[in-house]
Amino acid sequence: MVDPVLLIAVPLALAFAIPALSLFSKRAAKFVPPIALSFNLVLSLLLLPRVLESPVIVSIGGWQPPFCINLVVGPVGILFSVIIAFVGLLVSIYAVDYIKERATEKYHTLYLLLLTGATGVVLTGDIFNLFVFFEILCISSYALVAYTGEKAGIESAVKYLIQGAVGSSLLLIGIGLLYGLFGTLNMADIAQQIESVSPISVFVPMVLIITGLGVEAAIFPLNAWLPDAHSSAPSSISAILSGIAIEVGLYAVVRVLFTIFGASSILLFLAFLGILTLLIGEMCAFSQNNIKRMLAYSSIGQIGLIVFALAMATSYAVTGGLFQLVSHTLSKALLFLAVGYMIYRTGSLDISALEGIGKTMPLTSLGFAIGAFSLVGLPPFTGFPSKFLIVRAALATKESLFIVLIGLALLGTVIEGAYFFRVVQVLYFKAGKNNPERKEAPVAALIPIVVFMILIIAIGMYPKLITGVLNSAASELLNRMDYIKSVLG
Amino acid sequence: MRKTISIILLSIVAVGMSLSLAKVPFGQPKTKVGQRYIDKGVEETGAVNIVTSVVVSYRGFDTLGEVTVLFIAATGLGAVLKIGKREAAAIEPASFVLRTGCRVLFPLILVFGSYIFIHGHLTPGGGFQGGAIVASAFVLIYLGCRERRISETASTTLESLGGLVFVVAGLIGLAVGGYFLLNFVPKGQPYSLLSAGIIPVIYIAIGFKVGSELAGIIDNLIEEST
Amino acid sequence: MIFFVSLLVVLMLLGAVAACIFRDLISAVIAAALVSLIASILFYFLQAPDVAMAEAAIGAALTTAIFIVAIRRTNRYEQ
Amino acid sequence: MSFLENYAFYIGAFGLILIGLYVILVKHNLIKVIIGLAVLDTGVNLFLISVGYITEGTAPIFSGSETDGQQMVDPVPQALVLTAIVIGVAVLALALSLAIRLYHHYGTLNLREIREQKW
Repeated sequence: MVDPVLLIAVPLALAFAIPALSLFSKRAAKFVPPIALSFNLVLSLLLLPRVLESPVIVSIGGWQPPFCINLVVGPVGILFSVIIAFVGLLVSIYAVDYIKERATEKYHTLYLLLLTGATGVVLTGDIFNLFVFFEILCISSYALVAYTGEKAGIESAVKYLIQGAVGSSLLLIGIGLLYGLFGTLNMADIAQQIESVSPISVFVPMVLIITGLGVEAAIFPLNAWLPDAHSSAPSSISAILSGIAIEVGLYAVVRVLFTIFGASSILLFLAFLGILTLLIGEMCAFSQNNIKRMLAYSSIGQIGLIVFALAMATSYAVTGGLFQLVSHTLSKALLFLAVGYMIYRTGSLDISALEGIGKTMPLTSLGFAIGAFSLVGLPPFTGFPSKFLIVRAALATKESLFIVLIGLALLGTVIEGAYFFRVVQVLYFKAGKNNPERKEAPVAALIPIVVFMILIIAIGMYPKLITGVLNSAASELLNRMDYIKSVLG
Repeated sequence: MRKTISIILLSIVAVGMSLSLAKVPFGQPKTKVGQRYIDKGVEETGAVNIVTSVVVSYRGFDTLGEVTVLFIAATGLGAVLKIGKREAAAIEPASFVLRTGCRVLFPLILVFGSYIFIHGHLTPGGGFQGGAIVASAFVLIYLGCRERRISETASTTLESLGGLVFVVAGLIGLAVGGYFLLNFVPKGQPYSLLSAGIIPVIYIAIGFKVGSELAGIIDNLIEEST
Repeated sequence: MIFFVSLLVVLMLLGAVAACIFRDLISAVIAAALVSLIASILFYFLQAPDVAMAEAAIGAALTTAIFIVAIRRTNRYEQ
Repeated sequence: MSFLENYAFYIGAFGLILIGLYVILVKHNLIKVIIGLAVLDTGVNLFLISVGYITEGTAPIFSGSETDGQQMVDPVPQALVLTAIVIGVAVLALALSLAIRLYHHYGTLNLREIREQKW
């Protein structure tokens, strides 16, 4: 009997145990996250076949929904929890060697809790519970961004914290209004009653909740914190923030919008915002000299594309959006991990400092190149089928507006290609100083990089590996009636 | 400039909220879930304080998350602030009357805090309130006597234990009855101290955890880093 | 009764405005503590004794203590 | 009169929320901004509790008397606010610790002067 609650309870218990554990051995803490996350990965994979048949609904405390908090593990939930556990596991292996300074046991505690919060957000079926797990995710990322204790890290953590805290307050007001309207907090129950009140009175809570969640999802006017936070955090954390945290925020936006509000009125606006986000992100990335800031802006661009795809709300487009999300997670995590050791070895964040590193750090550089090509959307990497699917979905809508917008998105991709090729060129085709300091990254860092590379190529060649899950995830997001029925019976 | 923009922004927020408030009239029952908790709460959980039964039992998962948030804050604060060696600030000692008063009050406040969290299922209050009161005793002893009374080992152990008791109690429920956080202990007679199954156990664990974490936060903040 | 409540609400809002205006951060924090304290009384009037207790213990007492300690370690006046 | 009865708490709550947001948007001093966050939190909590109130209701605690169970105010918002208060103090503590470190690095808390990183 495998119960999805264990996906949250076991990592939490292990994280709570770390302080006591580190009284005995300071070094033991760094092995806790890999253990907990491999447990999560195995459990999610065990659950996967059962979930694809029918969603698993788990009540907590033994009462029936809507009178208790319940977990709804549908295809979307399990897709995200597999991604979180998998990427989290690889990055935690990387961090075993990468994080050496300061109170490392605190880093590992916070890291594990961040991923637990993310898992909770994607699994829960209760809107206030979503808020609580969202706070776990956000607060641990504030602390982790500031972890290095350097000027830049503290400053960006402060900005991130203030914007995030205002966002959570707005979210909480929105939840309060929803509770006042419907007298319940269960998402399926709210969704069932949403048509019984006038659209105007639901509009305000919807805007508040979307704004609150949008801060974490980095949708355009709300993403001022992102480039600072992602570029000044330790690289392993940048990988998680770019690869997991934004995606989870996006999941929450989409879940609230599609399932609770069933809103079609705001989708067009969201598609515009998505394209705007994409263009701004790509253009800012183009003008950066700092490599981590460039990657952070490129994340904004990618999120814009995903938002655009999801906002088209056809079954093709949502599948494409989720596919793009998966490929962004894998590629961006790989990029940040590779860049992490390049920066560590060269001691500089400038792109020009990376000259000739393709010869001294061959595997890491290969990882960077593959991640970059995948993000740009070259075959045979995962970025290609996902972008292709989005373009095809936009053309299939046969609406001239979407066709114009996807044209703009392709323009963004061209810009993206330009700046990534520039970096790859610096890596391989410029002669640099042959400094003995610039040796290859250690094995613990190379394992995750190589696994990511293999996975990116494998999914790129055989997209069928995951399209089955993606299709059922897309249909779960679009059919809110099925969701309501599966929870409330 | 900045002021004008923010005032315009705020007036939009204000108009929007007042529009939506028209549908949320003050003082009228709107609840569907809450009414059921009131009707069946005592019978189902054994706790006469319905807020406690909602916090620990019906919405216990939220509370687990909330405890985690506090844990994150304490850990993160330690990670952010701890640089170099610990060194208490040199401040002149407080007056004799103040010192003696604080020393007398300190155990009394501790007892009061424990009372609050042990009786969480019977009277107003519970783990969070009691924990905060316990932590405020440590603030008092710092302000009054300029001394720190927190052993780091003890507070770390309490922190870990409190969290573990909560999760393990939930997991036992899962093993026994198939539901996480199931109240698997007999409910007992309402209105008596030993009632409501695992609710007091969890609330005591929360009390210790919250108390040690809040005290730890204060302790971390006051110590001067060099 | 309602007059008392209205008076408290007005006082609370005044406290919040004061917290906004004062340039001395310690005074601003004390004003914010007043806001929390009155909010806790209002919670009591709204029949929420549990919350009133939590707000008084956490919001009014501990938060203020944390603020004052932090201000002592930084700068007392707002430039 | 009935206007006051109906809206006094809402006015208080939204007044706090607006003042808090104003402080966060306009002030430059970090500690002041954090005070704004605290005021905002209090306002949100007051709003949530007001949503759950029932006129002439009693606190949701059984005391063994006969009128128990009739006209009790909604316990759910109270539980939510307990959670929200604790989350609020957690965020505040973290924010203040960051402020201390920021002051350590820059010697000022004025957010206008602390601008190493730009778009």
